[in-house]
Amino acid sequence: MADSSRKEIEDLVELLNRYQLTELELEKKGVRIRVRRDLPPTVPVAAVEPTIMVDTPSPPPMYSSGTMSDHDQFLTVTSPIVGTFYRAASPDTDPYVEEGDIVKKGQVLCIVEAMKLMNEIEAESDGRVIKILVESATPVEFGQPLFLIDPQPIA
Amino acid sequence: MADSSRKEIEDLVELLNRYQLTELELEKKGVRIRVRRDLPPTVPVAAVEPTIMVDTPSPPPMYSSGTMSDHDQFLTVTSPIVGTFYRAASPDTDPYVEEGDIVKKGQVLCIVEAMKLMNEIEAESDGRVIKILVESATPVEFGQPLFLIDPQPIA
Amino acid sequence: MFKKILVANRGEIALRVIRACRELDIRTVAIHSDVDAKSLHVRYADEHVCVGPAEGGLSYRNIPNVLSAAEITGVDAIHPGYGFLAENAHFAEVCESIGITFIGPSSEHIALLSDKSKARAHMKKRGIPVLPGSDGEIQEIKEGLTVAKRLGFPVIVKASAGGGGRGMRVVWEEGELVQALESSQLEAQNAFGNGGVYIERFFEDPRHIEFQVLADHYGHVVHFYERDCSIQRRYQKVLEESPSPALDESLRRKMGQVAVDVIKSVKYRNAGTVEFLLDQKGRFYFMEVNTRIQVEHPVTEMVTGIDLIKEQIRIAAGQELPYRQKDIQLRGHAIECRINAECPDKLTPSPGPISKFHPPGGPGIRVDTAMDTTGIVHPYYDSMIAKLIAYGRDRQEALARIRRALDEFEIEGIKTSIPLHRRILENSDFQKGPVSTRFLDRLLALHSV
Amino acid sequence: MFKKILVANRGEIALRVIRACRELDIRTVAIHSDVDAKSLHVRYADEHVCVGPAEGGLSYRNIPNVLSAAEITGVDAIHPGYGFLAENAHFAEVCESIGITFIGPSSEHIALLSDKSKARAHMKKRGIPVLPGSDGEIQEIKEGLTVAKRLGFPVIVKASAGGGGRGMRVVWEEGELVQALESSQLEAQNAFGNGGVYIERFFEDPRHIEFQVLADHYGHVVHFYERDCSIQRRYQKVLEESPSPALDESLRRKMGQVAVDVIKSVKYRNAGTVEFLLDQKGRFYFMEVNTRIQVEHPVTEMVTGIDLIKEQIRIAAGQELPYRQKDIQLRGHAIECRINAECPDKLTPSPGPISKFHPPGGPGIRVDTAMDTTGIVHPYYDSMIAKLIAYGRDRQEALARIRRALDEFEIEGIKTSIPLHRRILENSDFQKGPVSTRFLDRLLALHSV
Repeated sequence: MADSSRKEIEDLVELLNRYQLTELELEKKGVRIRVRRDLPPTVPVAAVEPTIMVDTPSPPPMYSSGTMSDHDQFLTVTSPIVGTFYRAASPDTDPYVEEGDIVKKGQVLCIVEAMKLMNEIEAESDGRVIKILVESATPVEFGQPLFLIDPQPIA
Repeated sequence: MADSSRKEIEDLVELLNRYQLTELELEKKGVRIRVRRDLPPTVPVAAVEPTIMVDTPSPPPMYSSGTMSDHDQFLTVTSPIVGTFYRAASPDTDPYVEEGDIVKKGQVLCIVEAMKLMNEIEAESDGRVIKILVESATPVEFGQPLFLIDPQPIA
Repeated sequence: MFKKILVANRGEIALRVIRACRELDIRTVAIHSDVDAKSLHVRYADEHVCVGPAEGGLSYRNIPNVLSAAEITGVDAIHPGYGFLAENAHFAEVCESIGITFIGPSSEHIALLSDKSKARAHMKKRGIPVLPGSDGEIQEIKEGLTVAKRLGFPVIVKASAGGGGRGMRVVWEEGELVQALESSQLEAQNAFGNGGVYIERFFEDPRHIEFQVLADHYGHVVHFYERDCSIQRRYQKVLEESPSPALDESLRRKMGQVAVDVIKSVKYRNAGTVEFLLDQKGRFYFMEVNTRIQVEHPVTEMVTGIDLIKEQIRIAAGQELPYRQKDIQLRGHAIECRINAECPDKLTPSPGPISKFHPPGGPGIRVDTAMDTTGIVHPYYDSMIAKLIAYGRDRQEALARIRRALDEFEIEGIKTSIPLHRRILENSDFQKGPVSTRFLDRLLALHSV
Repeated sequence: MFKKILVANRGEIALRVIRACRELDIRTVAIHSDVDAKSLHVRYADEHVCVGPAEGGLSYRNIPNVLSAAEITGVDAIHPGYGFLAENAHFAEVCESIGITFIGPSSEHIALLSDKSKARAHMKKRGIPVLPGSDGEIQEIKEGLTVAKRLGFPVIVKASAGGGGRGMRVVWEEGELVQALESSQLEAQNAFGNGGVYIERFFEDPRHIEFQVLADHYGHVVHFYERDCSIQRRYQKVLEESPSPALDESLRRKMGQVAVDVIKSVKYRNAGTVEFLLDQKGRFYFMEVNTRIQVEHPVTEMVTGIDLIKEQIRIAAGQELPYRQKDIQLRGHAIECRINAECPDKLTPSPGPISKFHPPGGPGIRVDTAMDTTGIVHPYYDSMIAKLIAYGRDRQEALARIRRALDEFEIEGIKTSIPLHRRILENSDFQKGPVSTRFLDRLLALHSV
């Protein structure tokens, strides 16, 4: 799959989540993408607010930490705290993981530093790191997606 | 995904929300977007405006004087001025018309008194008086329906 | 006190009057045109009567229908608001003749003061400082020339019955005078049915300062200090404030006293506004008396704490003013932005349905509007849809508040004058203090270059 | 002055602080729980950080996450609002230790004044009139009996760490005391982790009068007169006003001086409220100091013209108070109604999405709310969704205005306390003037019969 399509799918999923849609379809230049998720009946319909006076981007959609996203087979690892994301234990050491790496449950994926404390974030299941979503040394908020993990990688 | 598509999707979602739709599809210039959401059954239907502080009934729907009502073949004669409606020229005389009467164009149907002046309201076409909508000696506002006239009475 | 009042207006001022009546426990009757049947002023009133089709001349200005509405609903009094019938001497006279109280001055006062040439002559005779100019209307071209030469150019030709800039001509040199007089007379004749004109010295950079006055039926006259209305566009006020940054305490006291003298000299009653021109050297000149409550009255209410509409009603009901001049204290600073439905660049009206309307709130903010998310801006009426008023401990705080509130004000579906107000408020000359009535034209000219 | 402030709160008070910051040209950071991602306070701030899930203990009260949010956004100061972390001495202490200004008193002040028994003892020693009662906490049942007999029944048992009525017991006769002491200690231990209790004389029909005070870092202390908060339900304030109809000028001056003395006696700084009990004979007793800005601060802002939140920020930034006591003038009267999302009869919360939200406007009306038509009332937080504040020239006008405004306030989709406020405002005892803290319970008892 071309990277551009992948990006488009991710964008559509993001919109699907943000606006709590059940289906979203985009067709252009011979490409048709349809994203669909059946919501449980209790989900409240959140109204959409334009963020007029906000000059930073809207918060990302909230996933609960490490749960299975419904729309695909990837796990999203989210930040359980507010702090600064680091891919390595120190500037001199290698990153804990790279995209494509196979990880084991309990393996450290990154550090989120908060109040001078280094908090290690561990993988909640075995799998392959599909995508690292945040640059090292970047501030992250609670619930912000950090990694996409494929729990059933094709060996 | 192009920013323009993103904007369009967001606009569609906004419309979806505003009008509480479940599905919305847009196709133009080779681009097709479909947005869908299954509403949970508890979602309130668009609120109806209660007229909290008004203790008189809402104004009647406005017809222009003597035009055809859409829903049937009757003409509505409305008051062209504000005043007091009288069915007769004086308390001692007979009403100008009764329900069921055949009237000719130009025939006086009633009087609306305003500022001590008696204003005669005339029929704008031939027909039969189907209904007299206001009691004699009642205040009427501009545009208030006074009579229903059947312009093509079965002879 | 009155039991029931008919509000002969629409929009925010109708709501304003209805609110005052509710607080005084007086029942209200709204009148409306057919397109306004669902307007907020209709919903907020106790009763309502449709008085005609959309066009104002056939509904809100339709004297027989408005008075019939008053009769069939049995009101004691009519509040005219501003605009429409507010300064119509004939309407006030008919009200008087049928025993319904017109909440405002007498018809004679309206008639006298609406003739600006006559009012000017009256005041001059009583020692009120008026703008140097002709004694009454100009009857002959020759007379005009003599007056203009005596005054020195530039001079301004004004219509006796004028308003909103119509019939006005600035004359920069002698050669232009004859044509200016003739075209001004013609325009005044067409617009007002009265071709009378007069000549005054023209000031290039004046300030527009007006004093709010209340007078009861027992000879008591109290002023409520000034409003600075120098921010104008095409003779239309855009933004007003109180107090004026151009006045010091001594000048304020002097002008206030003259305003009271003006009102006393004609034995005026109810609310009135005395307009002055203030020149760059701190000299002030009487211009005219507005015989109505004005759009910008809220800035005075914010800094004095007095509800002017309620006072109008109380005075009309024969009550005595419950305070004297010394009881009226200025506190803080207030600014009003008139929010119009218009394209901010072309300044053309922008009617249509409103899809979102979220007014600002919080400390020091007052919003007077008859709009909400279900509102429609009709093309038949004035384009002003809301007044945003900010109060602050001082001018700086009021300015900061109104800028903050403009940022919060969300109106969608139509274009508004909010960007124009932002541009004024961001200007450093305006922030510093006194600017003249030509400020806004210059700012807009600058922008369009 | 600060460049950037983190607002450690949500709802109307977060908006209130953000507005003050915007007017002072200070950038703001909102924090929010995940369910609040689209709240107005998030939209109105310059930046925002999600600090946890819905439950307040995991987000708005989550000290590590809140402080991390402050660190990653690089703020100079934190405004805690009221509730959540506003009176958490530990939080204030950590802020101090990492060099972020806590906008409020020092952690020591919070610690001292949150222990009501200690604060009481401190004030008594300095000659401040306190309620007759025990010297410090009751250690033994016997001691309690001696104190209670000396005071005479009824007495009230209170928790040192108490608040909102928890750990409180009214004891009408000797036989009930032992059980009251024991259950009060247990409840206080469970609620606050501190089982300390003390005894005071119980007044059956007191008024709750509190004085707003500001103190800068240079020893200047100014009070802003009183608020009357006697309209309470289950120890929760429902409606507040300023000035109090129960005080005359002489008593107002005396109590104000004592409030200043209280604040000076502990070298307090920033905004604080000194609460007094006023008995039927006009005697007043110190109760406690609230070390935060309070929900009802707007009524004080309306009658004094001072923006208390801005003053808090200025004081925290080390600025000197720019006025002295004589510069603070009361003008007019203000009333606040707390609009809660609740069923008016059962007084139970009524969360859910709001389908219509049309706040009132016009003269003398201020609305502080973070709600609009897209708002949702979450069950996780306080049920107060708006504060409606009315200003009038006198109490009568303020009462008329707030009744008018309540009629205009349209909220659909949830139930609110608006009908409860109407009932209070229609009551003739309340309209006449002073009522006690038991007024509302009696009114509701009457209604439910």
